[in-house]
Amino acid sequence: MYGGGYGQQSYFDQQMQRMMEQKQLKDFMRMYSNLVSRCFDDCVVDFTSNKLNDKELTCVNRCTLKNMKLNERIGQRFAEENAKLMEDQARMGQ
Amino acid sequence: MYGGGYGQQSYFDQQMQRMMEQKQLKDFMRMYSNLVSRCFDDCVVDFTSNKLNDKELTCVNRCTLKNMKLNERIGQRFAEENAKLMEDQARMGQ
Amino acid sequence: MYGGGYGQQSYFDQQMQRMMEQKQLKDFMRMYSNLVSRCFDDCVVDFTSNKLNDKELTCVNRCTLKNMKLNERIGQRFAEENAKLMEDQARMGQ
Amino acid sequence: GGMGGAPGGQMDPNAQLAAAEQEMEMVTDMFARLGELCYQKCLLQRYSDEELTKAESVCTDRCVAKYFQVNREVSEKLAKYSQANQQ
Amino acid sequence: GGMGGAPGGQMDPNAQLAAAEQEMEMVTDMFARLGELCYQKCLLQRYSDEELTKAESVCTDRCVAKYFQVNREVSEKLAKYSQANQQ
Amino acid sequence: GGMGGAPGGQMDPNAQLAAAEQEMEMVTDMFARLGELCYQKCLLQRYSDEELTKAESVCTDRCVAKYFQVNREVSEKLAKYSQANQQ
Repeated sequence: MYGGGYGQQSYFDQQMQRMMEQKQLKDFMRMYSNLVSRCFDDCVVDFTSNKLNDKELTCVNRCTLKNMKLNERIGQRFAEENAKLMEDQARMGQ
Repeated sequence: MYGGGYGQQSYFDQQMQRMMEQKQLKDFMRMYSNLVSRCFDDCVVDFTSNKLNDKELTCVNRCTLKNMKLNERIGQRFAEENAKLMEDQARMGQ
Repeated sequence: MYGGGYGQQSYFDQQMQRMMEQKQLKDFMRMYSNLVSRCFDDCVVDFTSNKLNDKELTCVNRCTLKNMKLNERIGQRFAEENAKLMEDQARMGQ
Repeated sequence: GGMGGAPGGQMDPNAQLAAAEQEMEMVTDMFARLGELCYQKCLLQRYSDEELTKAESVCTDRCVAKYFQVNREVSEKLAKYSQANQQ
Repeated sequence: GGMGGAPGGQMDPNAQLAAAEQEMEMVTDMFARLGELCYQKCLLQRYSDEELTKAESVCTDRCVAKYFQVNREVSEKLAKYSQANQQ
Repeated sequence: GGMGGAPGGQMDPNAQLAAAEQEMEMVTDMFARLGELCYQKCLLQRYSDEELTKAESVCTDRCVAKYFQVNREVSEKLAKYSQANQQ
């Protein structure tokens, strides 16, 4: 592009990048909210007090870590399967 | 078009149409994702293998068709009831 | 403000206000849809007729009121806890 | 009109567009919830067949009709409740 | 501030608007989830009455308080976990 | 490409952007649903430990693989069904 130079982003690329960033933030927030709800639901069972007891605290901590590991494992498998799917679609010329 | 005339869409109509199209695509995707989740949840119960077995395959196929028919039936009734509702509201001058 | 005039809103404030109004409407609609789904799910159990029977009607009415009171109570506690949280964050200089 | 019921009137086009979008959103959200509820209430999630049985079809029709009735009841009750709490 | 906690600073107005929207979205999403959870944990879904019982009210208060505690625990644990995994 | 499969071609940039957004939305929605389903199918929600057990890990891998197979089956069945109903 005349006089345009290296590293300059087109309007389209800028918008695309902005969208990706907002999407990532939104996805992170969804993951985070899911985690809080899940660990609350799985671990908090005692409503005779308004403070988490030791058993609940331990459960919440384990729940957080275990579900993060679950999410990561699913993420890896998902990426692999999605890559395979795109390959198949490319091979079929679609 | 010369003289303004027939068949020209206003900016408002264009935007409206664009919105409707995006909405339809979004609704279809939601329906589709629901269908996949529902049939996975109802039919896949065996995790001793990473391939769907014959029983699961049959179940998924029936689940897809049966739920499509369910969606269509609900869609028809929904349209009828919604039309009745709008009539009632119009009659009451709202 | 010189030349600017009192009570004039900046573009930013206008957009902010518009966003808040749309958000409130959306939140109300979500609350409303939740309420309908919840009371339908909790109260409607008889599908031998296409009209709500007296028991179901009574249930739906109580369900509506009771869940509105529940929502309000949660809203109050939520606001209190959120205020405490923001105080704590401010105190820690975050 | 319809389930949403956003008010009409003299609005600028952008607000009109936003209101129309809001209303459509409301209707499709209700539709999605209805789909989930009637699936749970009426479908035997066994799939011995790909057809809706007669019983499932009838149940579905009643499910939709009753959902609209619940919608109306909740809406009226909510209006009264809001009025009472504003006075 | 608040539950969301989007960072402030020198941003252009559009980004600021988007961040504010994001944060509000986060708070209302949390609120909706909390509503669902405390309904499930504290309400006897029988409706013999239109009033919250004393027990249900107390349970609701504790439910909200404990939800905020879980939120803090998860947030701290997650921060540590992310830090550990970046090194 | 990928799970969404929005068609490409000569589109104006805004429509292209909207399509890309739609497709990403589809993929992340599928991912979120998958997360919920495999959590329900594979995790013993007891948390006696913070590690995934061997059994849970294997179950998760199979859960994802089978979800993609269900996705393909539903997609093919739906295409046939739509075609049949249009004729």
